[in-house]
Amino acid sequence: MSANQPIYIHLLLTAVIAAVLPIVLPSYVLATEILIFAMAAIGCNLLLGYTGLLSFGQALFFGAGAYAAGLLSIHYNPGLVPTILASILTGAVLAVVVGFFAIRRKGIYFVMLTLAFAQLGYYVAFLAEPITGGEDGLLDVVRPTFTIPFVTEFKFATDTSFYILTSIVFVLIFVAMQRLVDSPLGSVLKAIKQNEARAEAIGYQVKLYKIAVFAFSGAVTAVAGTFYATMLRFAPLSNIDIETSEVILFMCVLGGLGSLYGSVFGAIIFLVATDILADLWPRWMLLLGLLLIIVMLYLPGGLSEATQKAISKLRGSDIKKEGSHA
Amino acid sequence: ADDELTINVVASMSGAFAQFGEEAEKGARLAIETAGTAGGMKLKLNLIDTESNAGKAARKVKSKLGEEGPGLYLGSTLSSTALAVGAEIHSAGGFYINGSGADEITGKKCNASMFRWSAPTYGAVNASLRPVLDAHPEIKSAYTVTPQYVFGEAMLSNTKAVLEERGLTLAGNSYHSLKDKEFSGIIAQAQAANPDLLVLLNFSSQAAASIQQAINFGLKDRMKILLVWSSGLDTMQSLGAEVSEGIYFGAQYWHEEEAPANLELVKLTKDKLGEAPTYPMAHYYQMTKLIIDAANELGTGDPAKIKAHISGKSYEGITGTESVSAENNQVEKNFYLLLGKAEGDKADEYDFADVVAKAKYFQSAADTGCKLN
Amino acid sequence: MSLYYFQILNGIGLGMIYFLMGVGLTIIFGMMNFVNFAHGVLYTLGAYFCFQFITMTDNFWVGLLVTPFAVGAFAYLLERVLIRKLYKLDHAVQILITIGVMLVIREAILIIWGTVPKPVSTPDLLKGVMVFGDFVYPQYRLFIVAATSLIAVALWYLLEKTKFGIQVRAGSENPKMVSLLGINTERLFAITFVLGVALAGIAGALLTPIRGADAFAGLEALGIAFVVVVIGGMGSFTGALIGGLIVGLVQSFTAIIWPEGANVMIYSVMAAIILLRPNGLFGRA
Amino acid sequence: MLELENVNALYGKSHILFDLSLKINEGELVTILGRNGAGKSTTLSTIVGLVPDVRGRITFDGKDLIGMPTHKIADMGICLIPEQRDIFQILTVEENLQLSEKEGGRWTIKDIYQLFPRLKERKTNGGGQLSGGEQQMLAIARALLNDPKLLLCDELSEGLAPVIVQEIVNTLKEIKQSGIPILLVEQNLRVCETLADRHYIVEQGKLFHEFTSEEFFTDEAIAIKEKFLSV
Amino acid sequence: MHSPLLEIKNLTKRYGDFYANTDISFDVDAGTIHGVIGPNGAGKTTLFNCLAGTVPASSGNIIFDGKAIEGMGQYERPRLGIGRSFQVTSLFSDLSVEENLRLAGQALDTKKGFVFWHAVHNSPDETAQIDQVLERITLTAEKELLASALSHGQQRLLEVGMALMAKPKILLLDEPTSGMGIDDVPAMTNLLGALRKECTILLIEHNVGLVTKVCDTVTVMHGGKVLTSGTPAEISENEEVKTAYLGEEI
Ligand SMILES: Nc1ncnc2c1ncn2[C@@H]1O[C@H](COP(=O)(O)OP(=O)(O)OP(=O)(O)O)[C@@H](O)[C@H]1O
Ligand SMILES: Nc1ncnc2c1ncn2[C@@H]1O[C@H](COP(=O)(O)OP(=O)(O)OP(=O)(O)O)[C@@H](O)[C@H]1O
Ligand SMILES: [Mg+2]
Ligand SMILES: [Mg+2]
Repeated sequence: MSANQPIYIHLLLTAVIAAVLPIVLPSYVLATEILIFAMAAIGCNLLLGYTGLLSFGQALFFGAGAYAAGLLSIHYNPGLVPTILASILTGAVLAVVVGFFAIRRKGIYFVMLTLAFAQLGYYVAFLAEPITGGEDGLLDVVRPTFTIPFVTEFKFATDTSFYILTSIVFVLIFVAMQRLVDSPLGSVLKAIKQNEARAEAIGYQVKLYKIAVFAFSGAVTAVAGTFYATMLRFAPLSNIDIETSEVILFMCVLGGLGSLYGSVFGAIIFLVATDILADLWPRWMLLLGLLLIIVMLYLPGGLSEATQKAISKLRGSDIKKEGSHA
Repeated sequence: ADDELTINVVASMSGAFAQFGEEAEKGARLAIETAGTAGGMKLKLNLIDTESNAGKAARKVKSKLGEEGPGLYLGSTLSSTALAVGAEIHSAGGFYINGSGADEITGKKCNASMFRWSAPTYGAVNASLRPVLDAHPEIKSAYTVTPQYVFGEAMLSNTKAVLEERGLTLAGNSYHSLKDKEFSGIIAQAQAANPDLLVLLNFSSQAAASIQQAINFGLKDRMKILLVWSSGLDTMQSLGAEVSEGIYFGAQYWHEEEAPANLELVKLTKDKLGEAPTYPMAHYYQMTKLIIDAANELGTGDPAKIKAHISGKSYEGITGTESVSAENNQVEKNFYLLLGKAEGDKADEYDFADVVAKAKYFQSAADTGCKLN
Repeated sequence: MSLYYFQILNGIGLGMIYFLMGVGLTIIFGMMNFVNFAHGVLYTLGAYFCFQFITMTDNFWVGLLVTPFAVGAFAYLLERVLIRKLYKLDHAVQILITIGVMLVIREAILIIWGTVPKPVSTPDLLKGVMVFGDFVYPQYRLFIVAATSLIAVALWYLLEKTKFGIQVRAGSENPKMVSLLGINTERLFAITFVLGVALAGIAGALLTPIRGADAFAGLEALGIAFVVVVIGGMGSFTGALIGGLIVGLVQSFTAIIWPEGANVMIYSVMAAIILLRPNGLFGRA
Repeated sequence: MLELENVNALYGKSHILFDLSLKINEGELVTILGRNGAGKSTTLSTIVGLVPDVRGRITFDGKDLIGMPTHKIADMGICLIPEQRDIFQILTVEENLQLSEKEGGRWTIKDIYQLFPRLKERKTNGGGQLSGGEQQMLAIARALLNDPKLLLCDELSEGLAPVIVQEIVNTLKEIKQSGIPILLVEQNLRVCETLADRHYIVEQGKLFHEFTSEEFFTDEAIAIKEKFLSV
Repeated sequence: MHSPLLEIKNLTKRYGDFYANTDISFDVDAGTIHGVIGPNGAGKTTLFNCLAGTVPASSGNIIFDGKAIEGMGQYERPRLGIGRSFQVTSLFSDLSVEENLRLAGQALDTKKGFVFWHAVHNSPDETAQIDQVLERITLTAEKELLASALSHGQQRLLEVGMALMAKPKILLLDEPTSGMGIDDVPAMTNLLGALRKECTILLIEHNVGLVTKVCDTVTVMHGGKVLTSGTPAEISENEEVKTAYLGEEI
């Protein structure tokens, strides 16, 4: 679906998704949350789906974006664009630092390092209560405004206008990241995922590439965090906890690794399903656990691959795959 | 529909605080089912699961407000959730009452839409520590164990004030972090300080873990122990009588209270659920009932009218006479000091403790830093 | 006895508990190359089983002894139904699926035993305390140190000195080749998994008199277990022991100077150790 | 001793072996020759139960092997030295050997060290650190320790120095003399010629020809070798 | 007459106490095919690893094209003109043959891999180069296939092709024919013959026939040390080499 399509196709498709969501969902707020987590899942997919790096610390970037935007808007209220830029910078810098240390190790040690950094971030944010609000979270976050000098000022005060703003940013980020994965950089990332030793041997400085993709992932995830905090006007400490990392990871895998559209669908399905399940049964996480097991076991390519297969089956197209059962 | 009145109940049904949510829902449901209607409208309960996550809670409440406009909301024992949810509801013009530990709700972050049923840390500390000190004049020094966040700090400063006023020394204090469950290092510190009283200022599962470990270390024989912010019955149930015997517990509610409204509640829970009311159950019941009564008296469920009606109101509640301060929307009610009793002395399976004292301690709105808007 | 000595003693006591949490994980992970994020909740299950047996028989020792077998039996079922399908899969997939398992078991615990944590009292035999100068130390914690030491010795022998240990390690790398040597790999892995989980169950059972049975305690246990294993080196038995002791001592000493920073310290120590020693202190390359 | 009758092997939908029949008698050394991808390795995998979908009949000492799990087949004494050697990287050389040693077997670790002194020198090394040739020696050693009744060897000489190949040929001779039958898959014709009693030539999963060692040098055989093995 | 393109001086590689390479010194002249043979475990692959930077040398110098390169990272060396293939096939198996080659070519430009703002696009030059290499390694028809779908022999060829994409001055080939069918070996022999016009080749092989056929010089390694160097003819006569490596003809 996404292999090297021209850019306007992606623009169109994501715009359609953003337009349809609030129509089919009961509230703009849920739709906003979906787009926000879609961005976070995209950030996660860059690492896991394209580069093969399983980061268990995405919540750190998400939380950092939320705090950065929250603190900036509370203390200086510099407006929309500077706030987003600041959070991109925060996320990227933090991710570079985490990446710099974490990529020195591979496999499960890498996973544990990302987790350790996120946990550190969590407890630091908890202890830095005068700045972050600690356990109570950062309250009274101000929604940044967008001013066109002498013409008008957008306040994004209503749920609808804030959704529109989120959609615009979502579409831009999606298209940019789709571009990235189709770019020469993206091709190197895929090569690293496949065979890191060979990528280094043919002349790619793998470490640098990994740090670069961390920076992109951190930046995108931080933007998601920023929108989360400005949506709620509140930056909870739970943004940085393990569960948030898990949720982001789950959305990413549910949708399908190596497909940005997959991440978007992962976010939609996860959030809608959890909302419905939580209303039905307090022990809904049992069902969530089962879903996780089933998806991972029987749809390892996630929903995007499953739908693609279903579509090609419907079309009756006989894609020849010669005994490829590896 | 016009002939329906929805009461939105915010509770942690899933996640780490599920034990509160489950009881809380029972309480709210009991009140609603018993009343059936209010102000001529059919009552409807809408349960909002916070998933024990303040962000989720805020988003779900925000969604609801977006879909249905300002409404009636109650619940949340967690400070962070209550604060975030309260801000959302206020900006949408709804009504909100909760039983959380955050003093800011009726203090610095107070607003006209937000009420608090639970006594503040000031009340909890004074109503529990003073009677303990009165009962044990031999106590000369105390050691505190404090969770390091806003709630814990508030508990600690109130404790210090009482100790200072009584001329007692604070032998030491250990902070601990969120989610810590291992207290042996801290208990060793407390041992070294050798105080006459150990004051635990944490709550929920951390409180249970720290008490259990203190008792393993034999501290019960060496000093008095007071858990200021216990959850009452369910704390004792999860500790067991053997552990809770001889320990002092502060509590917002105790089911053996003789107030008529409470007798009614106890009868209800016994008939309908076959158990005694716990604190989460009871206070959700009370908060729901407060709304129902207001709607009945007003004949409407309009949040603005309900706010105005409840503010400054005095009524017979489950802890006796309760009154709502018009200055900061704080419900002024009794806070209990309980003393755990031995397994053999229990009259029934819920009779874990005797009430040693009950009292109301409240600061003026000015002292809490609240300016209603 | 000065406070510092006492905190060393306490740190060792804690460390042995953490060793027990970590060692099951390290066996399963290091030997079978299987990442089990459900380890924490299986520890919790041990606590609940222990509570259940004690309630049924009114005897702590029965609970303590039966629990590992009950948890082991449960692990066997789990392995048959699900886990054996996962060995060949990616770590990422294993992590996500076992998170799913964790959620399912945790919620099932809440359904079965309710949301209120369950207390277990210390057995009468070990209710007392040992007095060290100004300090007292619970006899029960000393008992844990003794019991875990025994378990440690038995395990060490099993894993490092018997053919079983070699078989399991070889099986983790290339099960096909192991079966070509006439060894039943399915059984081998099942046994290892059951062993690792049973150890988590023992840890859970041993700790009930200190912590009670709390459905949400698993996540903390998992975190600690991972830190222990990562510090010590995946798959290293000695590593789990030293890792456990390091975490115990770090926690015990931060209690003196900066108790609220215990977690920050534990995770910092872990990050520092992995950065300095790539494979943990005792990890195989 | 081992007999395959009309064996068909499939990986999913791809059909690899077609009605293949062959047998190995007591004390015999038989080779399977064929181009890359002809199905030689698959034949061996089929025998030891590593191919999921097999039809036909495979018997060893009269017992039916199809459907039996690999470890049971191995336990009966059929020992495969796989193409990729499959040395346990995380075990030391010595542990690799210990793992395979069967009690009461014909070879002991000591014998092995005599046979391959190189392995003795590297015995505390991790299996993953051995050179390609050393790994091959270890693979053979492991098979011997496992006390085989029938040895299946897949491209033993691949990537080995000529001296080593020679040593291996000698070892195989010894093994054969001790009465253990061997089924050998080889690309190195010379090795086959020196050792084998009979040859099978496989092409695209079908058995094409069978020669005794005497017939192997007839004109007909040479023509066929040229056609199927391009020598 | 020839100036050496690659000079190896006293190169030593230690793993713990074990010397995989001891004091290796020899030169490789530009424009030649230089064979490296030796028994298993002689340290041939290790030598390549040091030359390509896959592992750092413990001591000694490597001078390539007049520059000391022993301290450089592995990723820097392809850009100097050092291409290598692996003894054990190591491809991007889920990418197409063409993409494998393209990635190898792209790596030469340090900056290009960091371009994230436009889609992958081959210039006519790049396309031409890929096509040329495809033709050389006779995989033109398999261009679109995934690398994992190739036969073993084809994968070995692609290994070499990837090294070629870097337009190397020197090509390090580690047993390019290993695991190849008897019928594939001539293809490799032809390829090597054709390549000698363009670049210098350092070749590890156990296929002595091939070595004798294509190599100008042969270095024999044994036990981590250089035993001797010489022309193929000299080598096959050398008694020491016979006992250490060649053995008697089978
Ligand atoms: N796991 C598998 N799934 C699907 N096809 C397979 C599998 N293994 C082998 N094949 C196919 O079976 C055929 C025979 O392969 P096999 O490995 O038996 O050949 P071979 O004769 O041993 O060749 P070589 O000399 O290269 O080792 C090949 O076409 C190969 O692609
Ligand atoms: N990472 C390592 N650690 C320890 N020893 C090693 C390591 N890598 C290789 N060796 C040892 O170095 C020696 C040389 O290995 P190398 O792979 O260079 O041999 P080779 O000449 O390429 O052999 P072959 O022809 O069999 O491939 C071997 O004895 C091997 O065991
Ligand atoms: Mg083969
Ligand atoms: Mg080699």
